[in-house]
Amino acid sequence: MTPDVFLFWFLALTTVLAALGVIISANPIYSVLSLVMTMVGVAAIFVTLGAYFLAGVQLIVYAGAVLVLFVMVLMLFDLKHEIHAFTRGPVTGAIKIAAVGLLGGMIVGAIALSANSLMKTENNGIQTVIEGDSTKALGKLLFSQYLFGFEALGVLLLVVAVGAVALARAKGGTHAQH
Amino acid sequence: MLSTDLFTQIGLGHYLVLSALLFCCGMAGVLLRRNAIVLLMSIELMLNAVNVSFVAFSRYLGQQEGQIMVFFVMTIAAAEAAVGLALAVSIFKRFREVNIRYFEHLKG
Amino acid sequence: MPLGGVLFIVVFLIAFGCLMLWLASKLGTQKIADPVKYQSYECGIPVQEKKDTKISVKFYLTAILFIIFDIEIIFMYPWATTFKDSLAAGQGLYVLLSMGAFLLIFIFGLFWEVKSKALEWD
Amino acid sequence: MGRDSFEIIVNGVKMIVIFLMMVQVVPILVWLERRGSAFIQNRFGPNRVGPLGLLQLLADAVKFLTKEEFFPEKGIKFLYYAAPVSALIPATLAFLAIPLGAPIKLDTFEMFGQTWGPYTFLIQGYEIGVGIVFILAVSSLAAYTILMAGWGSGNKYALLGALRASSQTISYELAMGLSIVGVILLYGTFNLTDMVTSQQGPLSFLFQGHTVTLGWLPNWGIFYQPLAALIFYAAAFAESNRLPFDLAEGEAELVAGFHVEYGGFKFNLFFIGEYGHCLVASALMVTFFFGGYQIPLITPDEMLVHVQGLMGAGNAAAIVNGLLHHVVFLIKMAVFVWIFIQVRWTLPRFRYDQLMDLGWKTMLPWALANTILTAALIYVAHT
Repeated sequence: MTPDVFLFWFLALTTVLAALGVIISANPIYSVLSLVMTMVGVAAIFVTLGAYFLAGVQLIVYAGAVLVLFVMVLMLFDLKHEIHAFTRGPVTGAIKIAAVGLLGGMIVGAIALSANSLMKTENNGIQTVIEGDSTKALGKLLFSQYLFGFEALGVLLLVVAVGAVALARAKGGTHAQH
Repeated sequence: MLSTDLFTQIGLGHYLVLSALLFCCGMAGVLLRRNAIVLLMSIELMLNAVNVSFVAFSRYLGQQEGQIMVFFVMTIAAAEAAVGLALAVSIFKRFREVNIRYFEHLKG
Repeated sequence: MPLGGVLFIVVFLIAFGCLMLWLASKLGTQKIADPVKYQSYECGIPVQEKKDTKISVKFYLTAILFIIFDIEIIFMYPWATTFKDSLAAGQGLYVLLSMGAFLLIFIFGLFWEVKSKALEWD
Repeated sequence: MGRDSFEIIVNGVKMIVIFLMMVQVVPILVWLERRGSAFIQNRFGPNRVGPLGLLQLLADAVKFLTKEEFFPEKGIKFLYYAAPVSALIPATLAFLAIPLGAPIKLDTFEMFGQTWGPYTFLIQGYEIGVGIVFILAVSSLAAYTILMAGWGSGNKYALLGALRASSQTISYELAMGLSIVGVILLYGTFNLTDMVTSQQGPLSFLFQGHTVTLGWLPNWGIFYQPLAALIFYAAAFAESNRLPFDLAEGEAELVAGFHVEYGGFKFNLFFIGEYGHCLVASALMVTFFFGGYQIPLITPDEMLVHVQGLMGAGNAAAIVNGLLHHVVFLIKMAVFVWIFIQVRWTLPRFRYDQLMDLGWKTMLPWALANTILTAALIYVAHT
């Protein structure tokens, strides 16, 4: 077993277990901490795929910013215990789980069935492995072909900043009475 | 035809299956949980699963576009989280609870 | 491979921390049971139980604005690494101007946040 | 012993040694801080145990280890114990990615009856291509330690302290990240080793097709990016929660912020993490703006020739050269660590609104201005 293979299985196992932790733990604080674990695992998987810069961005944006926001919100709300963590009714619950299982099975089956054609594309690919300066190539592509999307995202972020502030701003703290 | 190749030859398929598993976890979370914040977290999980498959395709097909898409998806996910949590805060202020059954009172 | 090194040192650090905590708990002096000792430390006055501690929503606003601006800053990183290369390739003005447009949006957002007093702490 | 396993063991040992160096520096820094503060405030400071009070370090360690194990009744066990253990991780991971000395190029040599091929031994935990991004990423994880400690203690003051600390940390992370954009523009890379390499020799740059050289100044980043250096260093103070930005802890007036309920070795682990952030900030300062491990005006290769002139060619000269540069790095770093201490005992604390205003309304716009100015100057200089 080569180190790369070991790393993949280790990371895949950790990530999936952490993702299960997100949906299973009844306390939202543990959910969000499991989600942090998942994000770190996904970042590590990006590294095994050679996307170093994206792994860094994943950590900075998701683990460092978005999830800090989640943790802070949960702490502000001070949700001690959750009475209705899951949806009620065993029948609907079973149907929902069955639906998820069906979807998962379908996706995995589709991947398994198309494995041959995927392998073919892989061999036909222009270059199977992107090595070295993938960050610079990323930057160049971002500023040539995808410039419009990039500027549009700038505008989107501006709108979100304005909107989120307008939504969240009110007099008093989190527990203001109305 | 079950051979050890399945375990020792890591290819595109492995990453896609991993991505599918993560996506299903996220979807189960959205369907099963009642806490609005946990719902948002599950959506983040699904977006991340998609990111994994984007990066895997980008690597195995030798094209950078996948990574650009991941960049964009991350931005949009963060924006969605910011707005979603702002909504959660305003709901919490009204009902002191973030259970989704309070969302239906929001109309009008 | 750096990833292996990172994983190794993380595992090592966790082991080190746990070992130290375990050692400290073994070497520590004997416990003297006293119920008051284990209460929350609130400077000696009796612990106050209030149902909801009001926490300013400002913390949360700061975090939201942090996310937005953090992403905008992250977008500048690939631009910053390729800027000199683009100059050498003769696309300098184009890249400079496209980033300039993005920066204008950034500056406008920052200006708006300051103007709307979303960043005021009192 | 196989070649691969030998390399893996050498790298593992190297990482552990660098980590232990970092841990060992902390008591020395504590001693320095106490003696230094005493010097600044015209007191004696610790001077009883051993010469100059140096054995105080040992006494402190023993004291930390023999404190009573304590767990608050409202605490959450897992989070309460996980927080101090994870406090070590971000700073250590970041520190290991910084090049601490010139790489040692070893020729083939004989050991255990085998010939070992030429190696390049890096005085660095691991070399990461996207060095800066990695360091920013792992240090952004430090907020969780604080939040976990605040929540796990089950104390509302700890929670408030944690929220304040993490708000402050993330606010200044913006200014820090933006000031680094100027640095990346200057060097055109994320790689820390490449940054150090491009700072070698005397100050010389290209301006509109002419090469301008100033032979008496080293080619350090500080001469190109003075504003970025200032903002980066100030933001680093805020990131490591030290005075004048220690609102969250307020050791002297408030209780202690997020670590009210911690004592003994658990507190010490937080302490190591905090000093680790100081060390990382100082090391990054040296790497970005002050030429890294290089001796001013002499490149490592030239220095190697000098050393070889003294000792003769061979592996010994290469090792001495590498260690020499490591010592140079440590000296430069010590200067910035001393400034950390000096500032702590010189400036009073901000108010919380002043702190937030400084981060958002002063440092962020200035860092933005620095970015625009740098880009414009590079554009003008290269056309």
